[in-house]
Amino acid sequence: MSDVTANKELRIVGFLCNWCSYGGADTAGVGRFKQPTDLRIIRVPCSGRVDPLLVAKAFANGADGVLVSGCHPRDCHYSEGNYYARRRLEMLKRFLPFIGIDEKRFHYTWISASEGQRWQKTVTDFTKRIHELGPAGKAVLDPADKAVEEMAS
Amino acid sequence: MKREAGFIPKDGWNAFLASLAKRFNLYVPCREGETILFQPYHAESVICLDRPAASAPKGVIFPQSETLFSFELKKKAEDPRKVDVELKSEGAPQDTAIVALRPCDARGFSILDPVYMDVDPYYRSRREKTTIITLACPNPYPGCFCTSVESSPADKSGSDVLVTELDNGYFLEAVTEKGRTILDDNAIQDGAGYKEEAEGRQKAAHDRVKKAFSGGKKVKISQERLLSDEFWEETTAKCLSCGACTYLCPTCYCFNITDEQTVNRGERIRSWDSCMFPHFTLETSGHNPRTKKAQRFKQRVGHKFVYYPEQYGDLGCSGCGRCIRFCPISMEISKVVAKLSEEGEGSTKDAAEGARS
Amino acid sequence: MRVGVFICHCGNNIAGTVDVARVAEETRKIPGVVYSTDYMYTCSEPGQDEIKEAIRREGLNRVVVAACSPRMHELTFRRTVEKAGLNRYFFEMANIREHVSWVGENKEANTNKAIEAVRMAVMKVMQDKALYSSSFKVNKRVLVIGGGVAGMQAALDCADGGLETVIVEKSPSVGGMMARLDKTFPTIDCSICILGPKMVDVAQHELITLHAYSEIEDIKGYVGNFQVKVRKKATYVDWSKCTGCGECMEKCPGKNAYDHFNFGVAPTRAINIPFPQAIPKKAKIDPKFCRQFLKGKCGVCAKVCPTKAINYEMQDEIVTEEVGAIVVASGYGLIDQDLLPEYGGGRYPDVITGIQYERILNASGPTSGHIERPSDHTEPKTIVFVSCAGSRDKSVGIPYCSNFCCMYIAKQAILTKDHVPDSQSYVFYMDIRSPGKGYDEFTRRAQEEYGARYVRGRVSRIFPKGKKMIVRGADTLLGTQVEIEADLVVLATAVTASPGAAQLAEKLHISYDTNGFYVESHPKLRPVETNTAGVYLAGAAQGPKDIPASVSQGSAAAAKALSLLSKDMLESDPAIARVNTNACVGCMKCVKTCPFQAIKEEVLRSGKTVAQVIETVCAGCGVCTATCPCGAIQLQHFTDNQLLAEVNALCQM
Amino acid sequence: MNRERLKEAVAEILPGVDAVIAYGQGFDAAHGEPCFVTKKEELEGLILNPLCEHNLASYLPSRKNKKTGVVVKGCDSRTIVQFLQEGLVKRENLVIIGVPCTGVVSAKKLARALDHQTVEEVRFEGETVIARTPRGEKRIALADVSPDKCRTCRYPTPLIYDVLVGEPIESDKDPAAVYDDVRELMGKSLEERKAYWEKEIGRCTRCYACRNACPLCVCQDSCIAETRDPHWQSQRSNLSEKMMFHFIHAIHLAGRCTECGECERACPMDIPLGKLKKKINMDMLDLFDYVPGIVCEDKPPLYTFKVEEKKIEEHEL
Repeated sequence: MSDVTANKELRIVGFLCNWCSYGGADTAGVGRFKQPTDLRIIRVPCSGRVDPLLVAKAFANGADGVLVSGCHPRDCHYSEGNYYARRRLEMLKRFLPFIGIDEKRFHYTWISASEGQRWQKTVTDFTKRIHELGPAGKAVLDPADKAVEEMAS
Repeated sequence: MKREAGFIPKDGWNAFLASLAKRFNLYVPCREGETILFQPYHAESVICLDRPAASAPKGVIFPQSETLFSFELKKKAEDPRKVDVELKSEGAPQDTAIVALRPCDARGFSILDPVYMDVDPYYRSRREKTTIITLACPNPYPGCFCTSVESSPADKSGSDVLVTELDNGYFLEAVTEKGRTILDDNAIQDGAGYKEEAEGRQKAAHDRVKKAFSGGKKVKISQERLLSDEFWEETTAKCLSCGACTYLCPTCYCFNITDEQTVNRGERIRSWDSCMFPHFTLETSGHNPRTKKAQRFKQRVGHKFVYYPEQYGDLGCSGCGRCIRFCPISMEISKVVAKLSEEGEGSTKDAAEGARS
Repeated sequence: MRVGVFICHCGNNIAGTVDVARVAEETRKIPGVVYSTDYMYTCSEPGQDEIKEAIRREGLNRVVVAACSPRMHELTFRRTVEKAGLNRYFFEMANIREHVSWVGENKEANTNKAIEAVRMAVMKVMQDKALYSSSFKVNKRVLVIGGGVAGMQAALDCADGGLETVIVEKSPSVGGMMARLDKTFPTIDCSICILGPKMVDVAQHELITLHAYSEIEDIKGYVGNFQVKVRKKATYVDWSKCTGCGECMEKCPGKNAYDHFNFGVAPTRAINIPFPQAIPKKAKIDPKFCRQFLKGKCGVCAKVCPTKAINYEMQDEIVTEEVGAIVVASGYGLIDQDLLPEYGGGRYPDVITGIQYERILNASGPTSGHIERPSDHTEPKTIVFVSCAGSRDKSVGIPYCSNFCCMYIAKQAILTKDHVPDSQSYVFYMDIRSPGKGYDEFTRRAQEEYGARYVRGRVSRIFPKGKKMIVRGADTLLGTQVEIEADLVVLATAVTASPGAAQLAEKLHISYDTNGFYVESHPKLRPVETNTAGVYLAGAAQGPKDIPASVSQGSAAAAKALSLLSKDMLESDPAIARVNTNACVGCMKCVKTCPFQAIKEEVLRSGKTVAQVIETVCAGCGVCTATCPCGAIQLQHFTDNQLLAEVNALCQM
Repeated sequence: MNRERLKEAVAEILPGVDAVIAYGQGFDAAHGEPCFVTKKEELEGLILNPLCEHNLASYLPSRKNKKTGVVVKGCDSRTIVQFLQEGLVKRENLVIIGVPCTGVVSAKKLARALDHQTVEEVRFEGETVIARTPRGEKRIALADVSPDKCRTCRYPTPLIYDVLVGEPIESDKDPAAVYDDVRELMGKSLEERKAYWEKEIGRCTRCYACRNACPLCVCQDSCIAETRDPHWQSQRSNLSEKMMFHFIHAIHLAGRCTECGECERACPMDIPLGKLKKKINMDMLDLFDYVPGIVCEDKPPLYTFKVEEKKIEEHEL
């Protein structure tokens, strides 16, 4: 990663459902709706495929923010996937802060294939928020490891 | 000439630790919430000597997980077909000391030694760099059965120094050359005069330990029972097949090796494994010779009391009792061994008498 | 692993804001990548040949293309690698156009983003497994939803092509909106005269089954094998006996029933046949106005019916149809006039809608074709047409153009002059939209030959003054306020999605836009397909359309259905869930959450109970994979390890 | 708790089942232990007193197709209800002996109270525990050494049983207090919570006692904490891997955990693992008005949905 971007970009991971939100991001592209460059998109068939553990893993690996977006309720290509996603992700959003991960770093929403502008706004606002929060900080060491390091130093 | 015995008054103990900490990476039993764990020493350490630690200090020399080496795959854009592998091995271990472990834990190392010393550079280098300053056990704790494996609350094997707590101080015995260098310290008084008092205490503690089975290192295991599926099915019905027993054990030494890689960097990791886990024996083909917990528990007991002895002429157990004390369902290995031994369970009574006389 | 990566310039679309050469260079440093290059147009034929050539030359066994969205060209490139002998799933696309070059301003940041997108794709492709599709039988029947001109065209084409076709029409007769029109622009053909024969063909075609006065209850299944439940609403007339003689309608004392066909221009009878050319020509009772239902006594129709077809006890009936493809031609609706209070439509009898005016103009309409004011049945001399009544008006939530109003207003102005030679028509318009063949000439004729006065501007208010309606508006060309004393005002009310469009979309699992119109899977290249395989769109359900556009889309949809069902077997998508029976613990949580009931319990020979996926039913959503605690059921091509590879590629650098 | 009546009940059902899972005396006077009864002779070994801390229902899913008798307290019975909700056991293969319970002893807390001395004898007089160690006899109030779950127990009488040994008991505990410990931690700052779990979970040795003791960890041998496909975790023993494991456990228990406390009881490192699951349960209750292990006909909230979710609102940015 080049120094320029290394310094100003944060690590934001987005899980987008293929039928609606990924299409919405495409629509935003076709409309040339400018967005910040931090976000990296992982394409999944349905928001119902997004295992909360994937989000946890991203955070465990040092992601500064995670975004999940699917079809609007009632509009799921698989008719029900996003209903399950909604329950799982809400549960996750409430659980994260309990173990010390700021729930503001995790956002889930619904964006259809025709909502290019809504996508642009979501990416822009979420990226802004993550930059306000700053880096999440590297995955923590074992207390013992810490102490060993201290001794070594 | 170097001192064989030393004495430290109660109020000199902390200074003693502090001075050790200057020379060694020092590990001491610390109170972590309600548990006691061996942790790196620092000024604020809440040191706790009044009962054995929850897990053996085995990890200091045989870590739960260690990076054997790390690697990086390097490529030049000009020649994408060519990959250079750069290996990095971990640095040499520093001088380390473990203080106030119990004799059963120290004996644990003497049980690991024959397995690793000659063949495993990672273990050997740490072992050689580590000084072991053991604290004799004042009295037995729930599940203890060290005397049944011919060890004792004052067992010296595996230790470099044996410390015995007295009314007004600590009596130090040098066990090895390493130990003598520890005693070679002006802060430590000559301890010759305290030998008797120390031995008295050691004997008293020894007698209080419950004898679980007789025969000691020569405990006769009934082949018939050892090979009986019913026996193990029945014995392990309640077993949860977790790894608490093996991970807290001072003598379990099984490990797993895994590679972890992302994009162009990676590590080869050695980590503890447990014969109680089904994955332990899972073969690449998908076949697993030990799918039942009965088979796995038989392996654990068999290994400690039959196979290890056959190979190294000693028991693979130091009788610390952790696997009993911390087992979620109170599985009692000493009782299982008693059942297995040809004298059977009844033997424990007269064995105890034998001990008294 | 031998991965080849191709970075597309897409002309300047990508290369303009991404340093593609650097992306290719950085990619070469990734272990496993043995070849990486950039290319002007990777999707072009030479571009695809270059990929095939590289696969042979470099012995590639995995391919990554960094270009546009996979929604655009994934299929194209899968075919390409397949032609070169690779499994089509040993391919990944990195979207560096829609998601990078088109939306990021800083070239360096874009380049870096592209590099990481490619790295992700490489990590994913190295985890990809070869997948092979299996084939399943298709049901060679077609369902057409909606019996308007688009639906009928689709049905006739399918049936003529040899496919059994089922039409489900909400109202009692096919014909839709076109059946209500008087004449059609720009030729002034009699609408029902050209539509009638089609309606008769539909009725008489031996391969067409018509469920009139019926609605879609529920749709299950998947492309090639849909199960459709149709609710046949109770008509209280046994259509197998009804001859359509009309006796009942004559004698019915319930004289003030709302006439849906004529949009309430005049009342009809509680038992009625919607219009003379109705197909099927059968009577039905409207219980809201029938004395038998309201007062519990009457029974006149039952008495007079020569075939004893009346049955007041009749219930709705559910029939199930099995089809392989579905054409959705559910048509459009009109804006609720309450949203346009300033015009007073619905409040003042002499302010009517365009479609109501069609019925007044029509010879077989309530006024037998004599133009008269609803209020006093006098002949209007001054008629004002208001275009864009709701259309292109964000304030009422309709930002779009209703497409055909400009044309039918011109037509109605012409017809008005024919009916009432001494009349004067005024047209308030924003722009005249007449792009079709012969259309612009037609609007000119309305002005030049028929003297219709076109006023460019919006109408601000319409209110009564004595017998007259005052139409106040602006003439933006003259820059003055104008007021016209009109006898009759005709509003070109905006076209909307048909009522219930959303609910139908949910049953079909297709998506609809913010205005409620159904979304095609590509606006340019797949205009009649939806994102649900086997479901096609025709007519105004997809967006406002005039007759020729609707007819041609009907034929297009039929062509799609015909080509789909021309095969006996269809290939199933192998990117579906698969169970690792060694890992499966048989907790069956996946069964609970599968939206398609595609997972069932299976007992292995070992006696172990595990989950089993029904391949043809699984749609590949992956809900099960996210449900399974032990990772035993994995959605192929989106497995945990494949997604983790992408996560790790991003967050461990 | 009437031992004699229990023995009768067990004796009665014994002929009809493969085994009856009950309680026996553990390795010392302060411990009970699970005991699989298959023969009449073994009845003498049974105990029924506050040392019966374990949740014996944990053994049932692995015996789905074996006719099994089991002794359950109120809390344990919720586990069985949850099993039935999820179809993890067959009701017809279960003979449930219910035991109304006024609270049990946490072996860990008792050991602490007795300064970890060897325990020679333990007696119970009403709500008092009398324990003898080499240092002499000590009287302790049961409440002082009972597991946290007992302090807020709402179901002292089993919710499902075939035989009830003893008379039903009403709960006098305050339902509102159940999640006080969670609220207390939520009351702290994000950093404090992070530090709290780093310290607690830092002690984890990944021995998986919590997982194997957990009655609702259905995966057991297939747990993704150990597999390479899927490869969620490395075998490194660093904090983030430990965190990840307990995250997995908690998420997989979401809307399923009956708060039996086995994970905490089994943990040799005294990590308050129950709290993680309780936090999610608390949210499940708020979001979906659902409490696990109460009604057999219920559906765990994450395996179903409503088109309109009353409590879930769109999150603004």
